[in-house]
Amino acid sequence: MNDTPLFQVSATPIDIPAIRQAMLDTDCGAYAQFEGWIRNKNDGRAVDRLEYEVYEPLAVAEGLRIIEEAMQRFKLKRAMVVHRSGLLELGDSAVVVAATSPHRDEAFKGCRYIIDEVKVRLPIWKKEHYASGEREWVNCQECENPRN
Amino acid sequence: MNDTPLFQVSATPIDIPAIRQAMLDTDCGAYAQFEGWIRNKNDGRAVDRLEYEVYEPLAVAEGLRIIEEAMQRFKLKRAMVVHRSGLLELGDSAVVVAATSPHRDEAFKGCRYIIDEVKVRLPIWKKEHYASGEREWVNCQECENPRN
Amino acid sequence: MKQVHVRWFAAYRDLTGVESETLDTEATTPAALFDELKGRHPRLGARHAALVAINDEMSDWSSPLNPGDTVLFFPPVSGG
Amino acid sequence: MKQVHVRWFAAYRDLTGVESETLDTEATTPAALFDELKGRHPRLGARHAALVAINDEMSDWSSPLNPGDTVLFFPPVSGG
Repeated sequence: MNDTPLFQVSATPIDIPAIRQAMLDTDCGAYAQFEGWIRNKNDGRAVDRLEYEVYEPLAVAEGLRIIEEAMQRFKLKRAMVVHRSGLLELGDSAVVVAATSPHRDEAFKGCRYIIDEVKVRLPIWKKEHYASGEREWVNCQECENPRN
Repeated sequence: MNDTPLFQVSATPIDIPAIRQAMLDTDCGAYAQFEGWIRNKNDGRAVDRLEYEVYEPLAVAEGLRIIEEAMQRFKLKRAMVVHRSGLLELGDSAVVVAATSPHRDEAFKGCRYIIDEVKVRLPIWKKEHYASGEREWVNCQECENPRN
Repeated sequence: MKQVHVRWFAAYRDLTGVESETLDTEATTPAALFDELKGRHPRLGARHAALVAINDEMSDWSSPLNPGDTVLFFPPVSGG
Repeated sequence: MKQVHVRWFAAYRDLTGVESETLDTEATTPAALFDELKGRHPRLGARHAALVAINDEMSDWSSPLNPGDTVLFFPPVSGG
């Protein structure tokens, strides 16, 4: 159990029972888990599928740092994150975060902290493929010079 | 999917993949799940196993009320609870709560609300079997007249 | 006097030694009924965090008791 | 003048049309380097929510740039 990497990038569907299995711990009374799912729309546009680009060396290093922070701040016994890369379909899990603690308050707060930080700190980008045929990098309205 | 009862009492191990399956919904970007596990100790005493008594007619009615409240307050798309009855071993899941929502804030808050209410409102009682051989109803220090 | 049915759960069942009983009472609320029953079941303590239901509906300790009601006494719960 | 390596990711790779480049620069910080590169890649906009790393370590926009550094420009992230 203790040799499972705490932060993983996966190019194939996330094995959720394996995550839970790696987290099992009879010292803990609380297991909180969060999944980000691919929704059928974003900002009112119909989404068909989605593509994640992950810069893995830094995503892993920064992901482990986030887990470490959460474990210390919220006295978690253990925490794990698996994030997808590549092409995803509607309903697929893009990310799974799991946290254990003796008590539930810490497990909830630690799990929440991790997903919030993952979303703003990891070098991971989502390109949405819309039903209209267009494709667009999410969050990148400002990447392009408006004069062009 | 929509005929799965939202609140269930189970005398056998909880089928967690089945819960997730029943929750899948491409309108939702967030899936929060909480599990209560049987810990190896409580209040400093070593626990061996544990027994849940559930008064099912009222547990189900009140459990559905809690789910309904959570769905309205936190704009959940769906929420589900399965609670164990009978004899449980260390590491078993005593309860699983799942909540979906378009966004994660609601999913986390709804899931948390449900487990907090489940713990104080449902007619469910836990008897711990200690390593010492003693057995005791949890939370019941005041049930007995101290003069006896 | 009216007849009511009582059911005891978990720790209360152990302390009273019975699962259910039927009795005649002057009590007009579950609170008064519980206090009356402490005479019959001296091991019962205070009902601080206990819950009560009448006819399978969660109830208040001060709700009215009617003839034929079934009163469920729940010791402090510990689910989850 | 010093030589640095630059890598562009996701939307930035699309806007610059290159994945990486090596150049000589007077810029002493990633912020100055980015602004300089807007001349070479006119489709690049402001870097409001962008992140930067130097040699595979997350960095500040005002960190010092050293000869031979590899600077990674990350457009606003959208994981999770």
